[in-house]
Amino acid sequence: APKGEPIRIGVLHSLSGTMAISETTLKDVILMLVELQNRKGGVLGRPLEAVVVDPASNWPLFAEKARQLLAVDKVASVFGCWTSVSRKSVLPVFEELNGILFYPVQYEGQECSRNVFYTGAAPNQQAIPAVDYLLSADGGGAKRFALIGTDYVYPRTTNQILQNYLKSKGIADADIMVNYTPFGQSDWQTIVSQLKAFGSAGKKTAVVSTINGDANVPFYKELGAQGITATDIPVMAFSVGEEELAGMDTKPLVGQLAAWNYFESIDSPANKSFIKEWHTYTKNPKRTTNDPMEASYIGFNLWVQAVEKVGSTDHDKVIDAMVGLKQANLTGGTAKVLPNHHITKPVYIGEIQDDGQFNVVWQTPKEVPGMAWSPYVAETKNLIGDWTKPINCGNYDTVKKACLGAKHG
Amino acid sequence: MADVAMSGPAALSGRKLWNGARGIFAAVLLSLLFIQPDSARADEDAFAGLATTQFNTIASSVDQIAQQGGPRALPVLRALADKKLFAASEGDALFIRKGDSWEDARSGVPATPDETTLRPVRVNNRVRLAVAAAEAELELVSGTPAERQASATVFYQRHDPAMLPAIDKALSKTDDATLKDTLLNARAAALLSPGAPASDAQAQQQAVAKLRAAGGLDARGILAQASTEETLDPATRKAAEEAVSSIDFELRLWGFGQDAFYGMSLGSVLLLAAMGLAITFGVMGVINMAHGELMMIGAYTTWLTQKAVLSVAPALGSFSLVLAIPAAFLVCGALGIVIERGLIRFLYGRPLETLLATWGLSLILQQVIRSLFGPTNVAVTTPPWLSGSFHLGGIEVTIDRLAIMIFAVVVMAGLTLVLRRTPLGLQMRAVTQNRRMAALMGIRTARVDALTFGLGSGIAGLAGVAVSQIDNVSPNLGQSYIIDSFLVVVFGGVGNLWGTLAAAATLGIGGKALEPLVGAVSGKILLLVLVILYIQRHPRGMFPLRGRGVES
Amino acid sequence: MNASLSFRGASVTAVIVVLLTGVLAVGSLLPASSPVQVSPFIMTLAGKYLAYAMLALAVDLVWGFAGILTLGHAAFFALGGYAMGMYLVREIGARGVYGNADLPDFMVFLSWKSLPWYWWGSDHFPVALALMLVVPAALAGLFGWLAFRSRVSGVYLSIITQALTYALMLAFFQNGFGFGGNNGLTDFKDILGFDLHSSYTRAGMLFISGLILAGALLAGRYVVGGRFGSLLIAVRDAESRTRFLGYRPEQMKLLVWVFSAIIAAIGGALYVIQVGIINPGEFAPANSIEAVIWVAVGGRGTLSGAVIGAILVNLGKTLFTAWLPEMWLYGLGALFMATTLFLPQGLMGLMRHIPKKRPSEVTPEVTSPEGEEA
Amino acid sequence: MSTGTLLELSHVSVTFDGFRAINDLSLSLAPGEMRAIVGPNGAGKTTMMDIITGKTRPDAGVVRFREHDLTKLDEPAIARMGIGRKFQKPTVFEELTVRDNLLLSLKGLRSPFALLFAKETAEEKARIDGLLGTIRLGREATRQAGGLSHGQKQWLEIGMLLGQEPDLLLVDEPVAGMTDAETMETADLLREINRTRSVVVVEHDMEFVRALDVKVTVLHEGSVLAEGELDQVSNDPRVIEVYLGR
Amino acid sequence: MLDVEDIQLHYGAAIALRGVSLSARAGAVTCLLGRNGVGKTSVLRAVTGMHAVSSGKIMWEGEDITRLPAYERARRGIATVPQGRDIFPLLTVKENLETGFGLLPRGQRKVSDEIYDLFPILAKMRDRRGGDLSGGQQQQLAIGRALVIRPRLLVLDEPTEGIQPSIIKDIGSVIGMLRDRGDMAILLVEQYFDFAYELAQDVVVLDRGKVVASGAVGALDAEDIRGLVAI
Ligand SMILES: Nc1ncnc2c1ncn2[C@@H]1O[C@H](COP(=O)(O)OP(=O)(O)OP(=O)(O)O)[C@@H](O)[C@H]1O
Ligand SMILES: Nc1ncnc2c1ncn2[C@@H]1O[C@H](COP(=O)(O)OP(=O)(O)OP(=O)(O)O)[C@@H](O)[C@H]1O
Ligand SMILES: NC(N)=O
Ligand SMILES: [Mg+2]
Ligand SMILES: [Mg+2]
Repeated sequence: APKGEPIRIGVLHSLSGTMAISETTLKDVILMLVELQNRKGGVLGRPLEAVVVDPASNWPLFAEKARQLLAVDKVASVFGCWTSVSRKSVLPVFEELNGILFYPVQYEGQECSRNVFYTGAAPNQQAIPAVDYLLSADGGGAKRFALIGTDYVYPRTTNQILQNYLKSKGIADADIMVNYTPFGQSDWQTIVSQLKAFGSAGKKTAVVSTINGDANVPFYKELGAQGITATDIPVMAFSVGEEELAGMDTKPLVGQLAAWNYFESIDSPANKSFIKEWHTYTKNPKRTTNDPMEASYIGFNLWVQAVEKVGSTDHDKVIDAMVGLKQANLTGGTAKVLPNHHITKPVYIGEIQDDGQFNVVWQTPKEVPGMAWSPYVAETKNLIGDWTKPINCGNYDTVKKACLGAKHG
Repeated sequence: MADVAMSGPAALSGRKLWNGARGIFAAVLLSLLFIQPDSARADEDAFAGLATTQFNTIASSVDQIAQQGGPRALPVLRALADKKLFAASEGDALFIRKGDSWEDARSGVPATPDETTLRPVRVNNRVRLAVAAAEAELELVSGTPAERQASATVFYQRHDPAMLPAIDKALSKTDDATLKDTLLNARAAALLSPGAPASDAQAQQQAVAKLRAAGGLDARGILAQASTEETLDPATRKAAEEAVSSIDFELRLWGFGQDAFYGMSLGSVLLLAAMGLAITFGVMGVINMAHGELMMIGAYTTWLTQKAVLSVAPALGSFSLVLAIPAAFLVCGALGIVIERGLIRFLYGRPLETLLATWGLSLILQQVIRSLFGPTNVAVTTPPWLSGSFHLGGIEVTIDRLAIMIFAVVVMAGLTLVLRRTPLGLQMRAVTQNRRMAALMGIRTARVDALTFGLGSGIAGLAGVAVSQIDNVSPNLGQSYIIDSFLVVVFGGVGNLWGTLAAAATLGIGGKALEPLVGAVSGKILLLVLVILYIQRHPRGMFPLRGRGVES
Repeated sequence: MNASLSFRGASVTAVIVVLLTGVLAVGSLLPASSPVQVSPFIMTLAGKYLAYAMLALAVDLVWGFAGILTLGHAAFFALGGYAMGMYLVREIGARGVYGNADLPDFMVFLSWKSLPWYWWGSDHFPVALALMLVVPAALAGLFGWLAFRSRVSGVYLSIITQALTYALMLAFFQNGFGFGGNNGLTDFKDILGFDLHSSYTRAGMLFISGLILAGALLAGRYVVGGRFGSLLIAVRDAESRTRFLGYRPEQMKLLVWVFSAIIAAIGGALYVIQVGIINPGEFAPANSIEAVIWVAVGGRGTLSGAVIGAILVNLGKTLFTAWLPEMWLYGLGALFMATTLFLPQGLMGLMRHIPKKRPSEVTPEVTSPEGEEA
Repeated sequence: MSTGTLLELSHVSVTFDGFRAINDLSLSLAPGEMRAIVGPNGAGKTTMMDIITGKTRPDAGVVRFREHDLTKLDEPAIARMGIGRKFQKPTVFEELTVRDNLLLSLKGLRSPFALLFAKETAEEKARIDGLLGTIRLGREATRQAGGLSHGQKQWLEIGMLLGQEPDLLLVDEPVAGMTDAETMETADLLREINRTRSVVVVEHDMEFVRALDVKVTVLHEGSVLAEGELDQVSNDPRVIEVYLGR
Repeated sequence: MLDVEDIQLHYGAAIALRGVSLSARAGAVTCLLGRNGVGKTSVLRAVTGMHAVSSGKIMWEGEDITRLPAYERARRGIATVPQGRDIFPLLTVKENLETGFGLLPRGQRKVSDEIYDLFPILAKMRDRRGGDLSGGQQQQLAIGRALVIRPRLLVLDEPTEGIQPSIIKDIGSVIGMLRDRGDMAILLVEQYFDFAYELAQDVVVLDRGKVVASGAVGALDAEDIRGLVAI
């Protein structure tokens, strides 16, 4: 058993408020991983101790709690955040206090901090492959796209990237519809009927949904009520996972799509044992697993590796040791930490089944490396992030050969 | 003109299929690339492809099965669609699961395969499309009248020129007018579709006219496509274009009706959410911030009822919603009484402090539910009899929304009756207007207070049942309704149920009228600003209580 | 309640606030090795509490004294915050991730080519100060003038203040609105050339916040202490009666309303500087309701009570969310319920006399169906 | 004024939800006059005062005070013009002390900024002390008005009316709830006031009206039924029929 | 039979009644007199249960009702016409009258014609909201509302306030009639001395929360009483 002064890690996920619905699970995963790690002998022979706080879905409170974790609890690393705004809110704190944040959720990219490891998907690891699939014969060969999302930065950016990408694939402006709704939109009648009308132009139409969290349930219910099925107008979602489906009656949704880097249904020994541990830990054989959980798992194990490698929890040492580390994914293949603090990930497209699980119908041949900056956005097409020597910069302009703006870290 | 109105569960299940097959043509065309229409293969085992793991092969196999026909075609395809078709992991044996027993797919004779070696045949959207198309093809000749009608619609929607012979054959065999009409539409659609056999300009234009007459989104889609179809006669393309714009015009007109329906449906949700508050806040003056949480608990009660019914009497599962209505009313009503006795009663005369106390209560209720049932959504299913939609002219009426509208009206009527026509209603109003005098008149004010709060809470529970059908059921549910509920009650005029009704309808219809014009977010902002300006002109809402008694 | 008591309390509280912030500021400048060094964590917390205290004070002025239950005061707080945030964002200059000296990062990010007109001048501190005061005051003035003139009162007023802040929230959430959408404004570097992350700036800001709060307390005391204050109470009790005496209650209300909005806005500006982020969540109706609750907990109608309530409730939140991350809502909820039941006058009521009674069921003379105004 | 009327209502009507409470009412008051108004319950007496003070807008007709048309003005403007009112149901500021109630009523500062910087003057203090004596609430001066008995509130309201020093006093049932002795004293008080100001009194107490010894107007169903000396109107059979009883 | 024995009553810390005793019997009018603010209304509040007494005892028909809530006292036949009328402003006149129906046996829940005969205005304005009535109309409604429940103790606080002379006369005769029926005790607070004196059998005079004189009308000199209530 591990001995000595415990190593503390912070868990910064909302346990109340609007985001509790998604984030509580990630807190549980980290607690489970801590327990498993301690059973395996801890880290550096010392036990791990999780410091859990509740930032309550309140963005400034995220910053406050981040500061508490780093300055008061002196944690070795923090696992946390879901929404982009919460990440943006804590970013200055992590940079000021030189902390380490593992961010486990798919996001819009266009960011690259030395103090953050992005273990969720960047747009090129989710959105682009998903659209590729819809364009392909297998995916129905869509010629017309409705990009609908919640009005915040992740959908905005993702859709901006997708619009440029679709145009580069020969889709006309008139065949792209973009629509934003507020958080928690619950009345989708008008928008769904607009989708229907949009889909009646005689071209195969697909929807790309970046609708966030809670708003998905009423959206899919309305799709069902108005009789739109996956074979009419498939909906490809980036924020609907097993957890969300657990709260829905999925029968009318069969065949609708989601793009992720992990599905619970993927049959691999590692995944099986992870699911088993999870059911044991939560004492609930029905608790689902999902993509951000895997991303948390990867991040946690990468951190453990880095600490073991440098024999210390010193932040700078750990950060520098991270790049190049590898961790096996739960679904096969490996996640490798890239110089831009993103990782390589496989991309899967799944169809919703009536049991609330996804049936993988397509996957990338190999892992896709995460790109911090989108090549499809004019302002960032020349940017890269590289936290290794000699560049050591999160926003390096490869044309000007210069690090832009304030150097992070 | 648009579709004929239809109703009833049979029609519903049918139309699911039609819609399901709407985009079929694309996939079928694609699958044609993979099928070698080689007659030599016709007597090969069409079923073998199903036993593979390749979606492409499975889909082409489905098409082949349909083309070959035969007595086993339909049962196998249906089993595939129902995920009851299994393949052996070795070889190409196929079995259909019949409850606990099995039959061989190809022959239909009972079989006893080794279950551990079986895996379900994989299905994806492409396979689903192929199955729907194949089923339609098979049922058009052999199905029941309803199935035939459904199949004809599928044909219309997929408008695949390859199906023209089948359509003609079916046309020659039927004298059912409706079926004939659908088939004629299908024929016209197929004629105008890519890959159609060359036809003369006159026939094409007749087809355009036929589709123009059919109207609706399907016809619009086909005509829009035809208008860009190079192989068609230029005059046909022009006619198709004109037909599209005239259908568009028609659709826009219907759009007003459709928006009105959406608006009333949104309004009825608002009304339900606000009605309980119209009692606890409007009548009693309690600024009840926990109102949303009572709705949330009503929704959870629905979920629990559903679970309970499914575990006790699964056969009644689809009627659990009916049971949930009294259950939610009683649970929330009782909770309301507990809240009134434990908290609110100490605060009469200090209405603003009820805000503080009930806010605290709402935090606790949210967290209680989170602790009990977890932070995530729970799945409340919509029973089949509430699913789907039907057409009223060009207006699509979704059944769950319609049910909510009716429910809201019924609750409203009931509440009005209770308040206006029963002794309890009179006592409620008396107590809330002048508690001390009411006591002097022998009214048990404590009891009436508890009952009034319980009634308002019970109605919040009913609202919870309704929203569980269209929205998330999670501990956060209440938060998304509380602001709108207060807005409705106040906008309508506090203490006036008719005002609440008018405000809910106005906000619902107004919101839905603005949404297509300026978008959901700006529409909402605009509506809020309009409400603010309206209140400036009518400082006591739409239906103010007038007179001396109010002003002094 | 006895008015004079609450005013004397206000100046005592003002002095305590100044002293305390002074001590904290000095403490934070001690070397980290010193046992009494005040950590930056405490400093940012204290800064936040003081900013919230300003908001609470503002709410108390209109609610406690003029009887206007505002459920939208956080709007003014947030507007003040955004005005300051705009300046702080411009101050980043070319140090943003895109290195664009003219456009804030989020605009580059959305491919905006030039600064929208309403951002002009925001890089000048005096302009930012003017915006911070003028925009909330103008909005409050317009809103108040319309509402009070047409005699919107009671819950009607409460709900439209809520609608106002809700509408602003939705507007600010929109990325197209030009204020950074959901993310808001963040990642500030410095103010007037002082590094925001330096302990000297933090100490200075905290002390300045203390002075401003003390000033606001005294100004508030002046406003509600004299005959104007009595009249406000008269307006609160029987607004229409004051009209027959020849008063124009709408003018009185407008004056406190705008004054209060300005105090809230200053609070918002202080908040942004010390917390480092402003986003549309600050407009959320729940925030305004919470501010009302701080006042109720502290003691409505006592200026010190508002300040104490804001600080204590937020301190409680800070502690509970760390100690009982999964149970804290029970604690907070129970606190609110207990306050109403056992401390009807809030904590300040406790200071005046320990209530001897358990809660008793009340039989008020008359209850009106419309809350306060009847 | 040169016209010889201070207040003039001409052809005023008002309807509430179809009920005509004031029906083509015309009435005029000379400067310095005191007028008693009587009439059955619901005759429209209080409503008439509501119209004069701007609380209720008439549907038709003109109300002239000096040269101003009151129907175009709001309550504060009318009050500032010199019309004060005591309500039938006493309304005082319950949370303020009796003293502060009187202080706020005193003629003078009305603008918000002036109030903000106001300090109580010696003159004001003396005035309040005088009023407290008149209404016999000296002992209650520092009590909150909400705790006064019904009759005490009536007196406080009279005090507030006096504090305003209006040119025209509208007094709605001033002696309700007073003892007979108080009633007579109030009559004296009003006569005293009437030496410098004009007064309209509504009362059902005939002894009191007699003691005032002024011209009496009898309202009925929103219009004037009779007008004249008390003895004259009280012998009018119509007045006896609808109002006094046999 | 009502017996009030040595009651004290406080408003917060302030004392309003200091040891008041009085009684009222069926078939008689007991009249409570006194200047403004001496505690007349407070006595009635104690009797009807609107305000709790700090000490002392209130007996009604042999039962100790000191601690009973107001509605229980109403159930025992005590009806009140409060000072300030306390009409339910948003209920119609008819509904106001019906608020006491809960006290009546099911078959008798009807507003008797006598009440409409006595106050014709109530019939005329049956569907108008109580709050819209004129002051005097409201007073009539308040009296009517109390009579609907056919009380055995009728408590009246200045019932003639604001009422036109002809109706005051009618009220006087109704009270006289009710008294003469013999089954009702009447406790009356009235400033209108002549009116009160004419009706009353017993008189209680209060001053500063204490009884300063009481007795049968015949036993007390009218002018003495007048003197006691004068300033
Ligand atoms: N808002 C209203 N709605 C309906 N009726 C009203 C309203 N206001 C007044 N009335 C009616 O108008 C009539 C006149 O009322 P008003 O109060 O002026 O009478 P009054 O002469 O003052 O009577 P009293 O002597 O009883 O005080 C009454 O019949 C009353 O019911
Ligand atoms: N709600 C109250 N709070 C505090 N004090 C009160 C309250 N009601 C009455 N009092 C005080 O109690 C005393 C007795 O009041 P009460 O109302 O019984 O007098 P009253 O004899 O009925 O007078 P009136 O003739 O004016 O109606 C008065 O001094 C009054 O100021
Ligand atoms: N990063 C997201 N999904 O907000
Ligand atoms: Mg009157
Ligand atoms: Mg009295």
